[in-house]
Amino acid sequence: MSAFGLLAQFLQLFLTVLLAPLLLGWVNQCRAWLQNRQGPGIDQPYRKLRKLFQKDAVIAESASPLFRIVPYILFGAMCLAAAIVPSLATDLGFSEAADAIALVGIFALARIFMSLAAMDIGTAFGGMGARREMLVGFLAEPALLMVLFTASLISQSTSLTVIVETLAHRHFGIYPSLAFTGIAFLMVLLAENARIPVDNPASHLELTMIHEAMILEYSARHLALVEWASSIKLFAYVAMGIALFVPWGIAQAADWLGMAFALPILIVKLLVAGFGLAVIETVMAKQRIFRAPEFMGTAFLFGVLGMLVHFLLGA
Amino acid sequence: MLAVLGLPLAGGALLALWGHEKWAPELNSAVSFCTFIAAILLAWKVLVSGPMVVLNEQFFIDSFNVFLVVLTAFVAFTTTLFSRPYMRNEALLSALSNYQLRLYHSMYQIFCFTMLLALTTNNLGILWVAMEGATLATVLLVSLYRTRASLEAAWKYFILCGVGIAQALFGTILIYFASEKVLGAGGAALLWTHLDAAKGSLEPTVLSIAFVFLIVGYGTKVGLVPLHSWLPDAHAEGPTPVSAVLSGLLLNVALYAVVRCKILVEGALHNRFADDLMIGFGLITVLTAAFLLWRQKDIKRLFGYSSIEHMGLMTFAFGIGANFAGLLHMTVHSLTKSAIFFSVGHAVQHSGTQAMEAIRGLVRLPAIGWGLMLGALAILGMPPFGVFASEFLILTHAMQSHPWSTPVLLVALGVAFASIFGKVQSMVWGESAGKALPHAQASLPILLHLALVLLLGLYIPPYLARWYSEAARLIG
Amino acid sequence: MPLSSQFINLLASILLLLAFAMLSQRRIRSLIRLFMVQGMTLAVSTAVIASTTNQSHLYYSALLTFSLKVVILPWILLRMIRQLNVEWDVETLINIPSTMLVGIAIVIVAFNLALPISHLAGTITRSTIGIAMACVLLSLLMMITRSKAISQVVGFLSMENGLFFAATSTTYGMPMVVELGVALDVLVGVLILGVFFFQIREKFESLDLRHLEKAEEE
Amino acid sequence: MNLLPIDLIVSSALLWIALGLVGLAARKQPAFVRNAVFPVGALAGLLVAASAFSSRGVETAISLLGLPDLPFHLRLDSLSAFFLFILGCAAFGVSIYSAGYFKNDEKHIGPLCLQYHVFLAAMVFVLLADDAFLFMISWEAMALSSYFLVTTDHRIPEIRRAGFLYLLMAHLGALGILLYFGSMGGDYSFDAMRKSHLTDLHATFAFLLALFGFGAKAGMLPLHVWLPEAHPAAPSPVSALMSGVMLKTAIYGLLRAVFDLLHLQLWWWGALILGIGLATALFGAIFSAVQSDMKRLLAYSSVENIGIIFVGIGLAVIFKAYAMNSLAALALVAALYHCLNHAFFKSLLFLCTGSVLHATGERNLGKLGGLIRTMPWVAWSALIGALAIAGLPPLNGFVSEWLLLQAFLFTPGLPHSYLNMLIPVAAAALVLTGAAAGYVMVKFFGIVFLGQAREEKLHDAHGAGKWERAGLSWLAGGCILLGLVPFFVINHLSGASMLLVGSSLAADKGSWLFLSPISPARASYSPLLFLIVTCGATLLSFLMVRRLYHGRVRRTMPWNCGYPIWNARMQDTSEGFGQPIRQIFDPFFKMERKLPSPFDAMPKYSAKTEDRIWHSLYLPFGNMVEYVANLFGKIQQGRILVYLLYNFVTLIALLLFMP
Repeated sequence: MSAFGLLAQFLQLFLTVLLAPLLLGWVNQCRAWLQNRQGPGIDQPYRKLRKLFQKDAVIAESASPLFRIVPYILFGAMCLAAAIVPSLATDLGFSEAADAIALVGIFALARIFMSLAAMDIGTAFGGMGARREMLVGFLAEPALLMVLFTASLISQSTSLTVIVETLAHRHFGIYPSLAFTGIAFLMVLLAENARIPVDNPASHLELTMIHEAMILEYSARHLALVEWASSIKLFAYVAMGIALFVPWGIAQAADWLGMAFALPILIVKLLVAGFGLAVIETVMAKQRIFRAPEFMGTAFLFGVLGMLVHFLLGA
Repeated sequence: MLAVLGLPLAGGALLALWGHEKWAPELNSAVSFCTFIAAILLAWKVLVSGPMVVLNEQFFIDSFNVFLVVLTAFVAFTTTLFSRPYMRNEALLSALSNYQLRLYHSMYQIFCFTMLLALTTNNLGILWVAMEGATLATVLLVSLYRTRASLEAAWKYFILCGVGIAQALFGTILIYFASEKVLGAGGAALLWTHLDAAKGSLEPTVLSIAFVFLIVGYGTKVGLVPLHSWLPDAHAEGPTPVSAVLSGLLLNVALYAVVRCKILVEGALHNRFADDLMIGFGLITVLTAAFLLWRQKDIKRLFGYSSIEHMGLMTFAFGIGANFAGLLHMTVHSLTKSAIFFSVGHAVQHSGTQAMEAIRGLVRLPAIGWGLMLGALAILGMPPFGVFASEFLILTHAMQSHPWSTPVLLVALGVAFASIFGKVQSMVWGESAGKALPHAQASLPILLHLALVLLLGLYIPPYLARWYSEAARLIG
Repeated sequence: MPLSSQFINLLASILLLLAFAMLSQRRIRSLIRLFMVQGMTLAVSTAVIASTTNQSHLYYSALLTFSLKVVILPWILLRMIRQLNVEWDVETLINIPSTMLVGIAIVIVAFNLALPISHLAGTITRSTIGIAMACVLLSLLMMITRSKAISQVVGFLSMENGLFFAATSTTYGMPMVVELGVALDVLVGVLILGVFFFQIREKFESLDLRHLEKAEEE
Repeated sequence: MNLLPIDLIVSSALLWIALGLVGLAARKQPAFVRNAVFPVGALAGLLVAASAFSSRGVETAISLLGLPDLPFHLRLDSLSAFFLFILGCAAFGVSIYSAGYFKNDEKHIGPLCLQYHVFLAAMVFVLLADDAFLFMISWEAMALSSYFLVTTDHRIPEIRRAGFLYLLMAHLGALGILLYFGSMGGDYSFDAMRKSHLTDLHATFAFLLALFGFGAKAGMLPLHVWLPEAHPAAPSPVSALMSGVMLKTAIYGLLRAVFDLLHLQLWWWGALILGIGLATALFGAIFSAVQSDMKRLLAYSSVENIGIIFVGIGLAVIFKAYAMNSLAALALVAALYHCLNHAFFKSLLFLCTGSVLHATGERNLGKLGGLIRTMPWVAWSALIGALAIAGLPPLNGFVSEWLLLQAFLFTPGLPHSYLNMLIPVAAAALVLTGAAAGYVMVKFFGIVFLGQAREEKLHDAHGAGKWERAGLSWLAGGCILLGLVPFFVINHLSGASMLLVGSSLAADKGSWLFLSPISPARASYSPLLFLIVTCGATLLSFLMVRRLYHGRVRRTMPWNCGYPIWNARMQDTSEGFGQPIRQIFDPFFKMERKLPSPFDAMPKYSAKTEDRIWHSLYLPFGNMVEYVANLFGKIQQGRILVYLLYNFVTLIALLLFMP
């Protein structure tokens, strides 16, 4: 763990955590544009967070300590996730602490705590949301791992740093395996971040909501942390997608100049990705909740196919 | 030596006169105890000075039979301990007359006498006579209650064993016929010691016919399938101490007779005919008995069939030459099976029925419930009990010499396990519906037997092991 | 072949004939009579052997046979049927003609089995061992085909006769100790059976063995 | 005198037996038995663990007992030492816990104490046995004592049935093992078996027997049926030991049989174990998701974990068959580490259910809820256990799954194209299982401890006593420690993997902070750093929020989308929580569902899911035995004439067919 690594690590962590709500704002703004609305502006998430932080918390009388701790745990876990996904540089201080499998573990950890907190109050919505969230996770987690496995098989490593370095160095070419896994990854991303078609972050309709059902009982600073954590999660996912499928431009080794270049490149990529997300969410309709398993099953299938194709074609 | 035989005979006579008295059970125990002590002394002597031939060559003691003598005397003794409270309860519950009590006690001792005589005699003819005597003595014991079922059982017992034993006599005659050529007419030609010495020159054809008759004959008493049919009935209907000694001792003695004959025939034949016959009978017996166990509804019949199964196993063991294991199995089987019958006896008195579905919650009487449970587990070959040790030896021996037979044995053992254990469990556990017994139950013999079986499962004392190996060598 | 030997062969064939006769006899009283004749034949043959071979103990044997099987046992049995009032038996498993056929088959088997052995016998009566064996087996067959308790016992006893014949004719008799023991056993056995008959009759009101089939396993 | 670890272990086992007898003798003073006998037994467990951990190399001993030609051989090598370590650690926690737990069972405490300690001692001897005879004796003694423990509450018919099924399966398995030993030949000491050289066919036969025998004990599909019946039936500490330790002895046996005693391994054995393991794991996971009895849920979860361990073993066999020893070591270490982990977290969870059961008298998830408020200690311990079993970093379950997945990622090196293709799919299935475990644990913990109490009486539930807390803390602490510093244990495992596959994980390549089995470039994981970063971020955010926005907290009714009525029956039921899984994996289940009609005055919903395997495999088998028994029954006519005929026919037949 070099000094550069540590510094780069903190820089990336800091930027990610700060910039994450911005990405969310951008996606929402793009969506508004696409829907011919004016939109609240891309800094809306920050305003919302500030508002929430300043409020007094209201907590259900039956809430246990677990309920109050969870937002912090969630936030902490997402910070770690954001820290180890190489978005600016590959030589990160914490990258050895957790590899691709551990990354999936972090997401699982966050999801399980979230679900538990949702069940804590004992409302009908909480349990329902937890169940649905766990179902989505149950299917999304393997799919995500399949995606990462394919990448790991190509690069002979599960370390995210090594994966990104390998992928960035290969000759440009058509990799059918990556195409399959790319689709799978996109589907996982949508499902895991409570986006259409699996969930609708803007809806509180009891028949369909998943994520919102879980955080119904949170308010004020707790809600702020949860929201923030979800935006970091979205950011981490998008960054992961970038790192896996368009890794060019991420600074490698101890290279300050590279990092200086990497930041604008990253921002451009994020803008494009955010716009893409908005397009998807606009053109697709929310599915029935019962369709979610099929959707995730397809993602899993694509992941497995990608891996098999890798074996078959060696690419 | 004389004491071993004389005591039970005298006891039988005494008890025929005073068997109904209050102290008759104590006398019964005392006689059996003295017999046991005499047997131990006898065994000691044989252990120290080797085989001996006494009384004008009419009696012959070697390590094979002396060990059975001790076992027989021991189980006979502990059975009297059990029989004391059992018969007192029974006298109250089934209203036995004085005549019946006298008959019971004296026949019990006579039965012991005939068994000991069969074991110790050197004369194959006397062996036959004693076996027949044992049948006669127990027929009366089986029909003691004079119920329809017990009469029926006794009748079947008498006729089937009578026929069987007649066939054994024919076999004996054939042996005499063969040996007469070699040893000359007269008494010596039926003396085992002489026969054994001259077995190489006996006529093979005669002996193989003789062995067929002998194994069918004595095999009926052993309970080999398909000659076994008398056994479950007789076990079910007699008083339980009699079932205990029938299972624990008489079957052993019959098997002893078969094995003695086998030694001769084997020596004369120089082929595997006798062995193959025993293996075949053994396997058929084990398998059939195991499946028949599945269907039983009467607790004593259940364990009767279990005895059949184990006799089959022993026959098989002697057939494949696992003599050490066979002898060990004889020992542990008779200890365990008699312990089981002790528990069963009280269990039946406790619940007032022999139908297993009506017996529940025996564990309320801990010695009985646990005795039955552990005894059943032991007889099923669960370690650390001794039956496992012998079954282990038999199975491993079979795997090496007759690998094809092991699946049959394992299927049988598995089915037997499911059958017996499922039934025993539902009798031992659960809520009890029985009533208290008028006399305290006999826990000592049960615990004593189970403790011995446990010991044999973990540790076979060197002198016992030497004894077994000696006997196993004799069998060949 | 010496005369005595021929005589014994004759007696042996009579025994075989008697065995068949018993197999076909339905009346119990006649059955017992046949049994008596069988015992008689046996005693005579024993005596003949004794006289031919100068085996003195065979005389005792013959005497024993006579007293037991011609006098005592038939007497007991006849008394019993009088008291118990059983006269007729019915064949159960196989009818009598078929029984006869099976019997003939058995005789063939027995003779064939005995063939290699009888060459070995050093006695004057060597060929009789096959007949003895056939008698034993025929008696067993008779037990199988009868349904009354008494006829079964008669079958049992005639089996005993066959055995005895085997013992005397092939080996000039077993050692005396054994013979006495056998005789004692037979006697005690019959006495016990007597006790039994009364008990069975008392409980079942009949001596028909078909009543003794309750212990089936469902 | 120089006491070797093996002496200490044997004396601890004997001490256990003695304690059991003391407990039986002192059954009239239950307080003494609880507060003295069980804690001393716990210390003996600690002694076993410590001695096993400190043992190096191979130690053997021969006892006076046993058969004349085959005295008991004892042997302590690194494999048995590791499993003894598992046993000792778990036994310590469970015994301490039992000291408090059995206060409600004072009536049975005598026999219970004896059986419990004999059970422990039998497991020790299973692990130490070095000949077939001692192994079988202790193996069956283990089965027997646990059977008695399972049927402690024998007045309930289901428990009797469970006990019967358990012992029957155990016995059938034992017969398989016996046959395995028999087919290995020699004089039945393990030493002779090690030296024997079997042909491929012969060895395969032996392997299949071992797989059957040990698989039956481990709960391998399709021999698992006893497990979900027996484990819930036993008192909770016993369930803990059975799941946590006894199943591991089966794993031990399989490892010993396949790697140590058999001198060769064929690749398809590994594929078979792998396939069965996956099926088992998946089966266990989805079945535990639909259970509504908390102990059954945990029992099915044990089936799942056994499947995962089997997967590791299968991979190890495949690698070993292709002489890729270092990779075999990786897979093996993953499996062994999972054994250890499972011992900790499954014991912990079973003990937690025990406390819940004592406090509430309920096992049905539908009647529990909200216990985190009345029994926080138990709840937080259970949370640790649940997170660990769900395979979440930085707890111990994750470490073993991580290692296993690493092993999977190396399969492309195998010189066999089918395996190359299929094994990654297997990895996917494994991950699916892991995710399902997460689902199950959320259901378990959420329904039992969170939400509102579903029954009135739960409000009076009392927390656990001090002994119980101590036991729970030990196991929970173990889960955390094993998760944070796996390095030490894994280093220790090199002995076992050296013994079995001739190679070890060169754990010294990384520092103690990092776990990188092959090289840091391939993969590395540092749970401690992981924890520090997560906790750091969590704490930092907490402090910042505290400092910047220390707003008041107001307690009120939950918002619940504004719906005014709020009661416990509106929560998700356990059936409801399992419903999605039930729907997705519909064909796996045989389901009976009763839906209320709209006109029911007392609407009632019930759903029962059953195991198809039971109906398609076991019942036909039972019927077959019944049929054969009836065929045999035909020979018992009850007619004496028929019996005489048997005699006659036998005689004639033998005479005719005589040579």
